Amino acid sequence: MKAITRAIRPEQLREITLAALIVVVVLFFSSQIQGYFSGRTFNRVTASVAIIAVVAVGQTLVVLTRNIDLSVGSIVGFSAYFVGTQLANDNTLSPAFAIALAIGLGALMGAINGALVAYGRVPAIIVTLGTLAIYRTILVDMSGAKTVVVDALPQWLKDLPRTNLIQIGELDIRLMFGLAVFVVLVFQLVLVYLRFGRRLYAIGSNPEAARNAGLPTQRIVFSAFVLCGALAGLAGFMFLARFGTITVVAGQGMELQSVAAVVVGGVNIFGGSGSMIGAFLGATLIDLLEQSLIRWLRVSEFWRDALLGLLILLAVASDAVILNRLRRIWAQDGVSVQGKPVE
Amino acid sequence: MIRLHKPIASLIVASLLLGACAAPVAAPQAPAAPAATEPPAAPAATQAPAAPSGEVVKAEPGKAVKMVLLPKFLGIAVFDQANQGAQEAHKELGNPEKLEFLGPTPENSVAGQIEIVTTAATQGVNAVMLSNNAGDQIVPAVKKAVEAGTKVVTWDSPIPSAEGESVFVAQVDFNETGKVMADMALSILGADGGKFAVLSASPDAANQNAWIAAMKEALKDPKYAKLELLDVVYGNDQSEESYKQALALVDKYPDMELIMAPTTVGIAAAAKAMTDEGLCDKVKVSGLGLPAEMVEYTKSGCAPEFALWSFVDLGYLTYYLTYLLATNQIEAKEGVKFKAGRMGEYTITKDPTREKGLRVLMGPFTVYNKDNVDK
Amino acid sequence: MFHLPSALRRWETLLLAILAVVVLFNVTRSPFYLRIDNLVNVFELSIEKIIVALVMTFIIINGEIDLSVASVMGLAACVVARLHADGVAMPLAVLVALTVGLLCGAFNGFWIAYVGLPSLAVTLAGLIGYRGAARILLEDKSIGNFPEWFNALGQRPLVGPFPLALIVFFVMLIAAAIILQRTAFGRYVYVIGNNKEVARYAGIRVKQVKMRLFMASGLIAALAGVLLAARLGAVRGNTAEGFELDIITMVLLGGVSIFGGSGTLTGVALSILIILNLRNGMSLANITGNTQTGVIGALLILSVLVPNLVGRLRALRSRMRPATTGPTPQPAQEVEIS
Amino acid sequence: MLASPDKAPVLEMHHISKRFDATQALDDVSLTLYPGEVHALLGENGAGKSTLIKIMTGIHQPDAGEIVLDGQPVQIANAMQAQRLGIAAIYQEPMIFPDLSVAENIFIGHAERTPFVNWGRIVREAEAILGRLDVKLDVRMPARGLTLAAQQAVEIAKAISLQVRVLIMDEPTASLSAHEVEQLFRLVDALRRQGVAILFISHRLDEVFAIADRVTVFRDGRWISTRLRSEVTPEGAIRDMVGREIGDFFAKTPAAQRGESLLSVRGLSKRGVFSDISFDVHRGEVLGFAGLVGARRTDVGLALFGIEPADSGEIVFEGRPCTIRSPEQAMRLGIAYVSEDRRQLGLSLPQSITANITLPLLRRYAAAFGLLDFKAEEQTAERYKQQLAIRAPNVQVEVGKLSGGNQQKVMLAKWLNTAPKLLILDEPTRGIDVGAKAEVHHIINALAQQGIGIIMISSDLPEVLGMSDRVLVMREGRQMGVFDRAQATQERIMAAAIGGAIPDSPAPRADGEGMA
Repeated sequence: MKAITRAIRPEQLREITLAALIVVVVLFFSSQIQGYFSGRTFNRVTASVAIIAVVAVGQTLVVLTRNIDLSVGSIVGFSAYFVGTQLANDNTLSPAFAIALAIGLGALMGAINGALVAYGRVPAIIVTLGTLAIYRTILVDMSGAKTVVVDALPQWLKDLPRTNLIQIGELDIRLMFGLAVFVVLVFQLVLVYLRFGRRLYAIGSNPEAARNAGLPTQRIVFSAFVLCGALAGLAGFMFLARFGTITVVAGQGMELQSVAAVVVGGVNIFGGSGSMIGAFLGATLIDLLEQSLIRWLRVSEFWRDALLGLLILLAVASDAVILNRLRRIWAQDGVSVQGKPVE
Repeated sequence: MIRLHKPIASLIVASLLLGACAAPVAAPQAPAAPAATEPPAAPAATQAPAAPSGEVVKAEPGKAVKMVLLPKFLGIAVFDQANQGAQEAHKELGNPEKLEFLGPTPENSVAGQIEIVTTAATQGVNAVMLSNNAGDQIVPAVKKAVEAGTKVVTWDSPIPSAEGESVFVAQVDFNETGKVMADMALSILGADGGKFAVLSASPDAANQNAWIAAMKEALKDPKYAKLELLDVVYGNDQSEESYKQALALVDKYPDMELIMAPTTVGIAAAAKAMTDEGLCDKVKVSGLGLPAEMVEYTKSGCAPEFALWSFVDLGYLTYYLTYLLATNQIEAKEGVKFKAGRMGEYTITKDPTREKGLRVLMGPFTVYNKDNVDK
Repeated sequence: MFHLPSALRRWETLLLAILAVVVLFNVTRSPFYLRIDNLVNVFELSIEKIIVALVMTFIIINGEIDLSVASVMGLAACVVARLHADGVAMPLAVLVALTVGLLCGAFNGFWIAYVGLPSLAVTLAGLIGYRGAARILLEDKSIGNFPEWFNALGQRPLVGPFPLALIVFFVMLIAAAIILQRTAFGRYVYVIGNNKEVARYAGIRVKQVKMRLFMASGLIAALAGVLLAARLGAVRGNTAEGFELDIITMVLLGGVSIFGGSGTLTGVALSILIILNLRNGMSLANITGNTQTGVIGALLILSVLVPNLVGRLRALRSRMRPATTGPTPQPAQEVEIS
Repeated sequence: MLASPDKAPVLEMHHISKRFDATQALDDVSLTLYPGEVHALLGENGAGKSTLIKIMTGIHQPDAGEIVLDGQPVQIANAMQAQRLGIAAIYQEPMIFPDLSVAENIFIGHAERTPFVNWGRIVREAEAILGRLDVKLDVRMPARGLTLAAQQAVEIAKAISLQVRVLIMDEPTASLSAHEVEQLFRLVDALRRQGVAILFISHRLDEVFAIADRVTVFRDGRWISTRLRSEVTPEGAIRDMVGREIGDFFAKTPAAQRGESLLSVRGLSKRGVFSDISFDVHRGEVLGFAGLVGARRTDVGLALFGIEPADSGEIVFEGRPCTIRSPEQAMRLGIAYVSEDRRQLGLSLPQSITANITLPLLRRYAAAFGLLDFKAEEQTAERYKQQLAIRAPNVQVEVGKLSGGNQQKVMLAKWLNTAPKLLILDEPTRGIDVGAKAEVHHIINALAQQGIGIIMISSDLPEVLGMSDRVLVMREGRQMGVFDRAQATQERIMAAAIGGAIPDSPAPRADGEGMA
């Protein structure tokens, strides 16, 4: 026990718990749904989780600093719609430009959020509750209720969602999923190995100490929001590619989905702890549950949400309970976290 | 001011119409409908009884009536098209007041519609044209508005109990919708029939529920004996959920061959999902869709057939009817006939799909396929 | 150099000023605004939300959040409708619905107070789960045809021009103000919201207080749901969907700190008045849809941003002038008095 | 060792003034620091020490005056710049990041010249620095759960890692036990030899005299005196600080005779925390709890107050056996616990003095319909304000705005108001100034004379010795012995606390409760 507890850090423990929960869910539904344990289920979940995973990564950056971004859904919609319109008007625009446009737009909206939070000193929940409405309003006004239609989009974009990165037997690794995983891994590395990443934790962990330690807290919080916006913008582009038909309601509700992913993923909602891998696993777990429930013939359509709510609660609870239990074992194992001066 | 004269005016109109004979429901001409189905003949049971007058009322233009066009929510193409049509009629009729196009946000539709109806009554608006998204929950607000002298005409989606509503302008006959969906299913699946599932909007969408019910009813006809309806699922009119649900249907029912989505969001998402997963050869998509959104999939053969009506015309017709009602040129009574500008003559009849309530039937469907989808 | 009296720096004063502007705007812009039926409508159209906003104020001051209120409202309405459709007497149906709400609140409270899970996570699950339960009850149906007396409660004036829900709201507003400002429980709510360890070390039953708050939240949300059912005369599975963000917006604009420990009901009452009158004014000016929510969103941000900027501007100015002149607003750092 | 005037000063503060609202926090004060000196800064809370520190570290800007570093006038705009200039501070409330590892806590903000984190280097260097400090910590573990002493060690390590030229130590010893203080002083000595200028702030005069080269006294935001240590006596320093003479503190009137037993504890244990604790407290008696930080004395207090109940053992209170599972239960019995951590556990800072004092018994102030009787609350608060000489404009002032000493008095008032029979005081004078400390000691004395039994947990050895009738010593969750006043000497208690052999004259007497 001692060896294990020494080898594993608490964050990792959380990720292991989540992974275990995912395995349990898969095993359970394998016994319930015919043909569930197959590459197809993998393909379905991975294809579907890609977008929300990217949003959740951005949300994690912000939540780590003891803030929240409720405007991500509106940013996703805005960027999907705006980029869609540009591409529909001019099919010759390059993919790189389209992606850069999506990310840039998102970053701009994130920068507005960030400036208001970091420099305007307005609580994040107030700022982003406001911009949630404002960005959507601008989108609705700008759009004139027009829809982006698939037919008008360039072929490469239409092909994007079905493009495989690699195929391993039955398992398709879609390009978009690959992109999402890449984003998750990059930002996981950022969190662990970049000064910026560690400072996010520091600020969320103890904002006053961060200021006293001379960290440029305002700039870091601002950057977190910009990155969160940029990632939401990227997710908007992925949204456009995946759904093609974009109306002004695109992305609605993603703010709560991303918060749910982050919370289930074990990121402390009060900042300071959590990881990208955790948020990704959280998003995956929720999507897996959803996908499994809608395929489970035993429950009717109308039972789905009730069960989903309950299962999310159980996921959060079991995570907390398991973690607490292990912490206690840890403490009793005498892996001391006390600073005892030694003669 | 117009309100003051209402009782007198209605008396005059009523006496004019007195003693007239009923005419069968006019089959209105669908403008430039490339492939119209047969004009929906009203079922025998609902044949309009004798109306007091056969005279077709032609709108007297230039009257000042404050009118509000109230869609389910703002920001959606079809409702803007309806607004286009209404504005067109508004200009034609030379109403000196402004035609307001007001609506709630999608996530606050029910409360928003109630608020707008209530406010309209307060403002002394003469008529509200409502695409009801609140089911019977709107009834108290509508009743209060009527008490305050505001006429409420519904279009696209009626008030189920018809309480407070003058007339419902039906885009198509709701029973017909069910039949058209069954027909399209048969046409796509072929004479051997097959299994299919419905991907609807939300469980609260009154239109969709009515259409699905009508389709289930239609399926009892021996003609459709080989069609089997597997399931009804809901995508809540969101791309993500509809997309997920469409794929889940494929996984759940390996022998399913068709997804019928009576919602523009659902059908586009389902078609996209089938295309992305390379399932188009196995599973077809049909339902109600916007041609512009469906071109891609109809041409690729993924959604070989789908149907819709013109929302521009729906707005146009609704405006004409409402204008006539609000200016007391006609009364909301069974058998009343009127001319709706370029669209021709229409008659107010009993609504056969609801217990109570009157309707004006626009119709017909346009069924789109690869030949007409991009025209 | 302008000198704001310290009262002007208080949040409530700011809100009062905003309210005055909104009312003035409405009065000058719309002849219908001051009509009594319109003024009643101002409240009536959002009455259920503002009832729940009162209890949400307690929850947020306590340092928690309840995202599940709208779903509980919907669930309670669905319970009433379902039971009514199944032939249960209406009063009994209402009683059951209230009990269900109480149980939902207790369920939330259990995980939050006794297991120690974050309320955001628990009530986010509740938001999904209770809505799901409502769906199970009504599926794709819409149930109405309530007894006339029940509909009348929601739709007809009870006293003067005021319907029942409005009276319930004012009674609850007064009760809430008294409980929060004048009772031990109210003080506990603040102390726990500020620092729950301090409360625990003072022998306050923190878990019990939290549990009671969430139970009250469930119960009152259920009451609001029943009132909503009466006002609308029909219930569907999506009844009250999405109300939670409006409710939270009202509380936050009222100056209640999202981190708990501070805020007043006066502020929340003013914020409710602002939002409702602003909405009404915009509706009367034919501004609807997203523009309305956008304006309220902007107001929410500006109401915090502007005082912040003014404060910093003043700080900056005074820093640039020589020392010992006028007082500078420096609330951020503690000042020792001894 | 004395600061030599021949050396050029490293930092000079000239005629600094700073005002907050109505309070003139600093009024034309000057201070000069030379390399290689330990400069003690004395003053009661509110004398302006904290403000001066915040100006030196760039958190506040002075309204007037000049800061000169190495002969060059400088503006210290923010904390980052202060660090760059080589000025760092260790605050009395350690500023740690609970979610970051110990190593990162040491290096955050300054270690990386590149945007990348070199984990290997950070861990190695952190271990090296802590090694030099003789502190054993797993530097890869998150800092959450570290004791105050360990946190302090991390802070010091951080300052060392900064290679500072001016190090401000704001009560670094407040949470350290005597043994740890010695270690710290060795370190301060080392820093001094390296030429670091150290501004040392402490309320413990004995420490100041043990380590300082020069002593500056502030009072009420004004500079009073700066003298060489050899030229200043404790009495003189105190006179400068408080502006008056203070009688002998640390002097409890011994209990005339031991009252009847109030609390009797046998074999109290909590798994993994403490085990087999047995003692008695009599009415009118002060039982001191001594030991190093981390000896688990506070945990025993928390167990008796029901915050973290014990797993096993017997508690007999007023002759009746009882179990204490919650603070309410403890309060009903008549037990009160005054926490060591005023800001985190003791006081609701944004609430008024009144609200804090009445909090535990708030329901008693409910009149008709459960409405609080504000007038009665205020009367209570006024009474304690006078009795305990709480210095505040009125009782509606936010507690967060009071000085440490006055906050401590509010805490005492809060618990005295519950009319306790047993009062557990955890570090009752930590971080409060001499004047207030003496007042607190007088209060404790008076309470004991009223017949209240008192458990006083303290790391301040002179305080324990001066105030206790008997002293219980703990070490790592175990009871090392109970000493009568007469036998309790600094050496013997230290020996017990660190686990060495206890000097045997006079012979330790097993005290009824026995030794562990």
